[in-house]
Amino acid sequence: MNDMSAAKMNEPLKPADFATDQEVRWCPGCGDYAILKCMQRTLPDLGVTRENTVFVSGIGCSSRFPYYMNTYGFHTIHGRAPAIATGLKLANNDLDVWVVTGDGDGLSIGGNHLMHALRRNVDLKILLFNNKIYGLTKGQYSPTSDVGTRSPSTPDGSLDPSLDPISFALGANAPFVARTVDTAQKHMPIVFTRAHQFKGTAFVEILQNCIVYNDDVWAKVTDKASAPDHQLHLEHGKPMLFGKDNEKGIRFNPATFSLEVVTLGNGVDLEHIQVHDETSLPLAQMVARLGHKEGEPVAMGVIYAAPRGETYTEAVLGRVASAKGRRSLQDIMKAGETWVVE
Amino acid sequence: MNDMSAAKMNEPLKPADFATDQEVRWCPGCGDYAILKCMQRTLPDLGVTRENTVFVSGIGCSSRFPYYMNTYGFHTIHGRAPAIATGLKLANNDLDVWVVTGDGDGLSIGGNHLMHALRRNVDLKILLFNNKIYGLTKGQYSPTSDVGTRSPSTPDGSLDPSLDPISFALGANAPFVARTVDTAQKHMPIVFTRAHQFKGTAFVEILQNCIVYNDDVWAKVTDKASAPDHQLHLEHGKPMLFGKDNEKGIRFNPATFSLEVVTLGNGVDLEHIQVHDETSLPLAQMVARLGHKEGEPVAMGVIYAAPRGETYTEAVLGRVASAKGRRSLQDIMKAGETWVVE
Amino acid sequence: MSAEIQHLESAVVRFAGDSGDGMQLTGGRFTATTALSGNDLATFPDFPAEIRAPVGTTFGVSAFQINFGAKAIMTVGDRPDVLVAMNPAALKTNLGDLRSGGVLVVDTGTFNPRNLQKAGYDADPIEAGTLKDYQLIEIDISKLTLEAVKDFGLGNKEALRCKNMWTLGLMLWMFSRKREPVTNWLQKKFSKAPTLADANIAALNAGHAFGETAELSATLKRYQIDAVKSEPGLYRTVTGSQAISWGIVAGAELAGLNVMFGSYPITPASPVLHTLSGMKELGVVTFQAEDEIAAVCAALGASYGGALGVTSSSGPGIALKGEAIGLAISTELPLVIINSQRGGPSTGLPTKTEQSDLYQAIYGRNGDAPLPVVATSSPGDCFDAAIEACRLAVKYMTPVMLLTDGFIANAAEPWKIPDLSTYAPFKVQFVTEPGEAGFNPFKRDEKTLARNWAIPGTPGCEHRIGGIEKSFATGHISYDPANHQKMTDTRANKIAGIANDIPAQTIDQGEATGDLLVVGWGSTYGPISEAVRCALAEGLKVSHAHIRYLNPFPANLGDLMKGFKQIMVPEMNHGQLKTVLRDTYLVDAKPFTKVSGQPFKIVEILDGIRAMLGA
Amino acid sequence: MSAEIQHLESAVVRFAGDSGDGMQLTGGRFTATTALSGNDLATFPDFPAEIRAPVGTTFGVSAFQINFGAKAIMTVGDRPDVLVAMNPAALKTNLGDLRSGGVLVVDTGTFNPRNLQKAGYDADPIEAGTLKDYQLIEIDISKLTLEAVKDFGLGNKEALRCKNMWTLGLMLWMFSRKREPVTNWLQKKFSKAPTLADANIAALNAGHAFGETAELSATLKRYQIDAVKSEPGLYRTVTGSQAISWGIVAGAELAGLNVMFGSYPITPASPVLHTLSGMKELGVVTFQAEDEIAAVCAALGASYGGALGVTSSSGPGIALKGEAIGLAISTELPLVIINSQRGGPSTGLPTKTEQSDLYQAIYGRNGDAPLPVVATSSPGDCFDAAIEACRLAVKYMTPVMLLTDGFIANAAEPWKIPDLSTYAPFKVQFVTEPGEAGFNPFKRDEKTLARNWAIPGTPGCEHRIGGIEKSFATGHISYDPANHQKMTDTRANKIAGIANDIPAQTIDQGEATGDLLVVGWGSTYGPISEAVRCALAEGLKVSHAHIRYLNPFPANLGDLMKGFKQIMVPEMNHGQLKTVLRDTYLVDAKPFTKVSGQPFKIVEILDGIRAMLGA
Ligand SMILES: Cc1ncc(C[n+]2csc(CCOP(=O)(O)OP(=O)(O)O)c2C)c(N)n1
Ligand SMILES: Cc1ncc(C[n+]2csc(CCOP(=O)(O)OP(=O)(O)O)c2C)c(N)n1
Ligand code: SF4
Ligand code: SF4
Ligand SMILES: [Mg+2]
Ligand SMILES: [Mg+2]
Repeated sequence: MNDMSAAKMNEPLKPADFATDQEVRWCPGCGDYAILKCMQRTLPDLGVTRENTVFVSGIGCSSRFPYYMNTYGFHTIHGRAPAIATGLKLANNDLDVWVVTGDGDGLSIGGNHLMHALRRNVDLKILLFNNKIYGLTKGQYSPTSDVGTRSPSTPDGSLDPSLDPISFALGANAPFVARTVDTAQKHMPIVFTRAHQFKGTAFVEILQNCIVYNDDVWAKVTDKASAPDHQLHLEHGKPMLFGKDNEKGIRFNPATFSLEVVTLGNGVDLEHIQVHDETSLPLAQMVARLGHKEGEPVAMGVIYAAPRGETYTEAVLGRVASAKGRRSLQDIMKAGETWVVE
Repeated sequence: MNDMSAAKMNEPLKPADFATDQEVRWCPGCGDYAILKCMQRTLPDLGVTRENTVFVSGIGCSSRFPYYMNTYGFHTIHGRAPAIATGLKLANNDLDVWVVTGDGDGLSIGGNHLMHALRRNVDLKILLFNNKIYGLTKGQYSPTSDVGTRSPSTPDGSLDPSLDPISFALGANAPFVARTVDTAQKHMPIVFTRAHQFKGTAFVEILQNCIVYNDDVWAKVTDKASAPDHQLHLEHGKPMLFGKDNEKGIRFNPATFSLEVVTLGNGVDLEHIQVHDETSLPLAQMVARLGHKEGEPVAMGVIYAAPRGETYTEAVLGRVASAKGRRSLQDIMKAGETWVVE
Repeated sequence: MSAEIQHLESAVVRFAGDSGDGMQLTGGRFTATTALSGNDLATFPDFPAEIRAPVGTTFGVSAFQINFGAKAIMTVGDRPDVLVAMNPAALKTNLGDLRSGGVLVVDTGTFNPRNLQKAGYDADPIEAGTLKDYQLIEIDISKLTLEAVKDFGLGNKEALRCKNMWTLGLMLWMFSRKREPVTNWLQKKFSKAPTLADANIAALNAGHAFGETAELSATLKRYQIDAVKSEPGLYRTVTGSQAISWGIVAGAELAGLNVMFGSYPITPASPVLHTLSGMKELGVVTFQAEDEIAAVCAALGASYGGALGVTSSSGPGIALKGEAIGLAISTELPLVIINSQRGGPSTGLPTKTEQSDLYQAIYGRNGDAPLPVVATSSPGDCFDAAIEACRLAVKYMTPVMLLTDGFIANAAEPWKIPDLSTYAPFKVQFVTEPGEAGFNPFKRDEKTLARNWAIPGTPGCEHRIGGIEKSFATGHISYDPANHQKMTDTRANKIAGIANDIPAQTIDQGEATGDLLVVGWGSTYGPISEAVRCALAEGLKVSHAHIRYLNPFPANLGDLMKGFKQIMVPEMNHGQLKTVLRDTYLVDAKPFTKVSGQPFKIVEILDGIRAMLGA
Repeated sequence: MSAEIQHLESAVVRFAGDSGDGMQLTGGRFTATTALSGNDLATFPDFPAEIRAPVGTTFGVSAFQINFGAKAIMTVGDRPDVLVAMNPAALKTNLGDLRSGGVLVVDTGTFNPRNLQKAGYDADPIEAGTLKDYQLIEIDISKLTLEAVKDFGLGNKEALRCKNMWTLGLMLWMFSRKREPVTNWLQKKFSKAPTLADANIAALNAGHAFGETAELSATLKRYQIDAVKSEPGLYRTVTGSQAISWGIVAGAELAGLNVMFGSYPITPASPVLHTLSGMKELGVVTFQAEDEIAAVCAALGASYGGALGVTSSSGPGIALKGEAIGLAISTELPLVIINSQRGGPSTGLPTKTEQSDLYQAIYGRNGDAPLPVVATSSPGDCFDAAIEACRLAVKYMTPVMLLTDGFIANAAEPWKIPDLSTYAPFKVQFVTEPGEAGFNPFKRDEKTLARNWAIPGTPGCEHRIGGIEKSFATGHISYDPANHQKMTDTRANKIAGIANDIPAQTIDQGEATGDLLVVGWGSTYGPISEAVRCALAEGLKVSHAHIRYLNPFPANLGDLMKGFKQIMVPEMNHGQLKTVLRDTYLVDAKPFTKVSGQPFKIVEILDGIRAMLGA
């Protein structure tokens, strides 16, 4: 491995360079494979090195991800990846730290750590694989499961209203929020790249199919036929159009104070269509919830991106750096009231 | 005590009936006193009984609250009150369960439980005393502390962006969200009453002054002189006006896609002023953040209230009730493949 | 004509194949049929940590072992007599266990270069002749299955899925079992897809017929294992997870309370959540919490409200519950905490078994925080152990730790269905009147030292509790030094006093005195039992005591141990019960440990006994 | 003329008053001045759980005790010789401790009906004559203070705040201490409010002058306590929290790492967070996490990244960290966990001291999960103990539990400032080259069994770690049974091996053999020490061994104990070290426990020794 890396020093890295020799242990057909491949394809284009890239994960099928990335990796404990990654950044802010988590890992047991990593703006790149189910523990419902989900722990269907990861992240004061889907091999790299380039915490929800325990939960959004009507591809500064021929759009209705789906024509012009402004939090909050109602598309891409200047880690470490060396420990111990015994 | 309760059986309860004989142990001048008094005044008007009322709290100055209420009370452990209260409701849904928590208890260690209690719609009445500081542990900064807060753990000022409790609650899918302040002896009962009457989880942020460790952090909002310019009292269906003579208002600006402060007159009419609709989530999300910018008032009252029909506990217990008695344990054990040994 | 039938006392069969081969299902059906034939039995499902590992890999192998006999079966058997290997990876990972001379059935249809390579074989072991120590039976099960179901119009993949039924058919023939129970089950399972039912039945029959085929009878032997003599009664098979769930419900009924079960999924504890989630008809409320802390807190909140709060997890989750369990101890509320132990530390080996959470159960909290610890020793035993945990929790107003493990949780055994009307109730009497001096939640029962329990909703008994130290006299918060001493002592005495309210420790096998006492707890019951039986047969002066109550110990345990020259403590950990015994009794208890994620083999313990006795 | 000066060997003074009376500050200043006079000393701040309880209540009383002398001072003193009671509540809660015949100073200005009633007095104890066992000195300190500061134009409330300085002035006079250090300190503290500085100084002087007043010299005695003979050097006072913080920083420096300290506030651990938050100049990064789990996880993440991860909490918080500590054990990363123990269980008595987390430290995790446990025994000792914790953590790639307690954390003592250049460095050597066969994170040092440590950012050493069991040979995930056994054994052996890398256990006082060995750990050092000294003086054959390394024990501990007929283990818990000793050595270690939230008194232990020896 040493020789290999030495030899390749000056060659650009290839996707294969980011793959480990460990056998991938997901179910055949699992959406996680596509995400893995995509990440392995995207990293070389980002010009990053293996040694400065770290994947930190919790526990779950999704959290197996680090084992398959030939970078540094830490498969931690359930729900705690954001906290561990925060410490890692505070030890070495030069590292590119990706957090991989699931809807259970990140929003059930780990909701609090995720929330605080988001609001602190720790400069982590957080990927939440949302399959709306606990895969690894064999299919119990999760906080993102639709009401009525039948699972081993809810044989008659689940009753608790679910959580929307994007709304949650925005409520938690996250500065960058995006969404993509495991089937979108072209879209994922764009979102990963934007997340990577963003200065600050980036949160990406990846809609992911669990073929074994929650197959087709995203089918409407991902099926070739229905996708155009169910995916809204956001672009900053562009009107929010969707549909096979971009014949539909999103309009803000001041009367209902909400976004609504309209079809172009019959008096509805392009100028009525809401233009995406990824720096607007109120807009992001509305866009986030598109798809909750029948007929609405699910927003894909960068929903919100509002850089905040210095990241938390920069600020903390900056303070330490500027104070460093001012006094030695010996100085500190000797400061204050002392006396000499002779 | 027994005799007393027997005697008073048919008399309406008075505030004093809700006070215990325990000495109140907050610092003199602490905002918690006012909240306590207010609760003791409000409960009799709600027509509740002491025995069916329970206060569950975590740990913190605020969480001492139950000791002073002559109802049932459980002073639990740090951050876990919403989880304990959820179990309590699942054991006995007839109880009125109030959760008392602080910005540290509820949003730092307990953020996840709070979030899930909100999104599940457990029919708890959750009061978060926000003094933007950890009182009980002697003044460290909290997740709601303003950036730059000097505290024993941040001698040079805090660096992490803070969390807004109301935005958090809305992001967590809470069905009822309101705000009030410890100095508002008339406003608090109204909000408590609305929370109590709401069918589902109600979340109330109470701005509270910690006279010892964060004195005057809400001074602008609470000072007699500046209050009119810094408090926006929301009423459903009414335009959002504020200022000493209601001379200012809030308007939605479609160009910036945000709420802005305007002064009436000079072409700005009442009809331009945004009318409060407490059932609108997008509006609530915008209103929640008023006050973040200089010149904006902080919204007080019911920011969001969208009843969802059955609460989580009703739904769960309803299912159990309708299934109950269908089979006995003995039946269940005998079901399936059995054989007889003679 | 069928082969001659040989009578056996017992046999151990292991089915091993790819995760997708349906080995757990095959094993389960073989078990059900075997149980119906009246054999005693024990099973051990051993599945991979992956949900569905890639086909053909060694880490994707799933196995199911059953030991069944005409005599009492105490363990799943040290080594299989028969191994069915559905692919090279299954052969690779399981062959080492097959007893020499054992029957080895392989599906040669899967022994292609790709699969061999995936399994890590350089050469085909069948051709290489490395299997000559076994009675090798080579069958192209894949091909024969495809043929058997070809008329049903299934796709190749679907058709191949019937392989397990073909194999089951052959095994049912080999052990002279009836096919009807399986056929009935298949018809019920596939009631909405009759073609699949028919195809599977056809495969089953084909496998069976294959056994019957005369030309093979030379290699293929046929066995008969008679019914075991059991107590008369109605029987079924249960897994530990089922029995513990039912025991909790029974315990709550005996206490007159509803169960509020708060849990968070985790291997191998989840099946209890699943079982109880389906028991709404008994008033069981289940709550899948956001994490283990919320789960235990909700259970505690429910107990505070007058239900029986129960929570369940395995090691890492129990670690998270520690702080809240302390609150239960401090507020003296009933609570049952089920720990399905698995391999540790940390995430460890989630699907493997271990007994390494005993330290955590007894000592794993801040402060002086004692609680009763009860252990289950077999799937069926879970029922009574769970009832005991409930009884102690409500009678003593205390959290109780109920220890089981991954092995017990998943293993199945025949079980005489108990008659619930024969259990003595221990109905909770809530306090409903404040009494003369007003209600004091910490007034205690003089005998049990349990505190007064009044629940919200009771007029006149309004009171406040919490985790801060409380006055012994009034129940209010107290920082008084002498009071803290008194409360600490009282909490300890309350738990210690339980020693007088539990059955005396018995000797399971062997004399009341002797050279060696083997002291066990939990799922090592089977192998210790068998090992001691063998040792006794060898004339060694050895006895076996199996402890259900690990804290406090039965009052007579110390005396009982004094009757032996040596004490040996087999445990699937690094010596945890040993610590408690040595501390409590200052007895030279010698650890005998195994921490491999696998149950003890009988022979391992037997060798340990022999070594200690110099035999 | 001032009173005649009496020479004393040592004295115990307690200041007690309302939370708002500034007793901690008064005590602190008295301590500083006393330290500067060259006395040895020990202090014990005892404050209420409430931030500022209502004025005049008993639960709002705050006290500060100091024992100082011309000899080595080991404890804060069993009973005060002098008690200053600033109000009735302070008198009520503290009088019981004053030795009979002791000096009792009361501020009569506060003995009004309202305060008396709040304190629970039916009648004024001064008038009731119930104080005749003491040298009662009645002074209307309130009034005299108001007079002393009347020229500074302060409000009544502000003026009364100077009462503590008046009292301090009187005490400085009584013990012949200099006023300059206090005056300087006041000037510095109130540099921005010179009036306040002046008023306080005036009050201080007035108190002092009051002592000098001839007419009172009959009742008011004056004492002189000479300087103690100490090793030459530069001295200061330190609290345990300071010393432990500095020790961590020193340890990290010796290891060549930066400290990343992750914590969450909790009593009595917070001062470590506060101290380290002010040490950015030494590269210390502090992170106030959202909870204790995040705190330990961040520390672990930082260690993974090549810093020295340190976390700190007290009992309930440590309970929450259990699961993550297991991850540190499994991934074999260095980590220091500081536990400032307090009264338990649950929330317990947050501001009181206890040693009841030893079980939790040694046993409190899921799985077989051993880690080294090191205990501090006094404020100054915290420094070296912390360095040792750091050394073991990095040398053995393991989390280390460092136990201290509320008493040590808050107590202060004179401390010879160590010369850092005399400490032997233990610099970490990160692996920077993958080596021939590629990088294997679980390749081990043959001697220490510590694994290879390469950190992110190192080209060629990319690797993955986690909480699932890893192959001994490759470091990859492994579910292999034999491997799990080997790894479990290896983890245990690694920690056990530390026994050979720590100093042998010494006898602190007494002979190497005898009738009784008193074995202690932690903050009981002082009282045990004094008690053993007294017992030796009485001719009893008793010795004292104080254990710093609680897991593993020093290699010679077992042999050392064999030299004694009896073993007594005083602990501020229900007998936790006792368990470990009995388990490890099968020695009849007898528990001698106190769980009241208060440190042992010397006489309690002395009585215990006498009882055990029938003396
Ligand atoms: C402390 C703890 N609790 C519970 C578990 C069991 N557990 C492992 S993964 C998981 C849920 C995973 O769900 P998700 O994060 O959605 O991942 P997925 O498998 O769906 O990718 C659970 C409950 C655990 N490993 N540790
Ligand atoms: C597990 C645990 N961690 C930490 C603490 C210490 N602690 C008690 S209260 C508190 C913060 C309280 O802040 P907040 O909720 O804002 O309440 P306030 O005192 O400001 O009303 C902390 C950190 C604890 N008691 N338990
Ligand atoms: S269980 Fe679901 S999420 Fe997990 S690997 Fe299989 S398909 Fe993927
Ligand atoms: S510390 Fe602050 S919040 Fe706590 S009681 Fe005092 S004033 Fe109130
Ligand atoms: Mg999932
Ligand atoms: Mg607060």
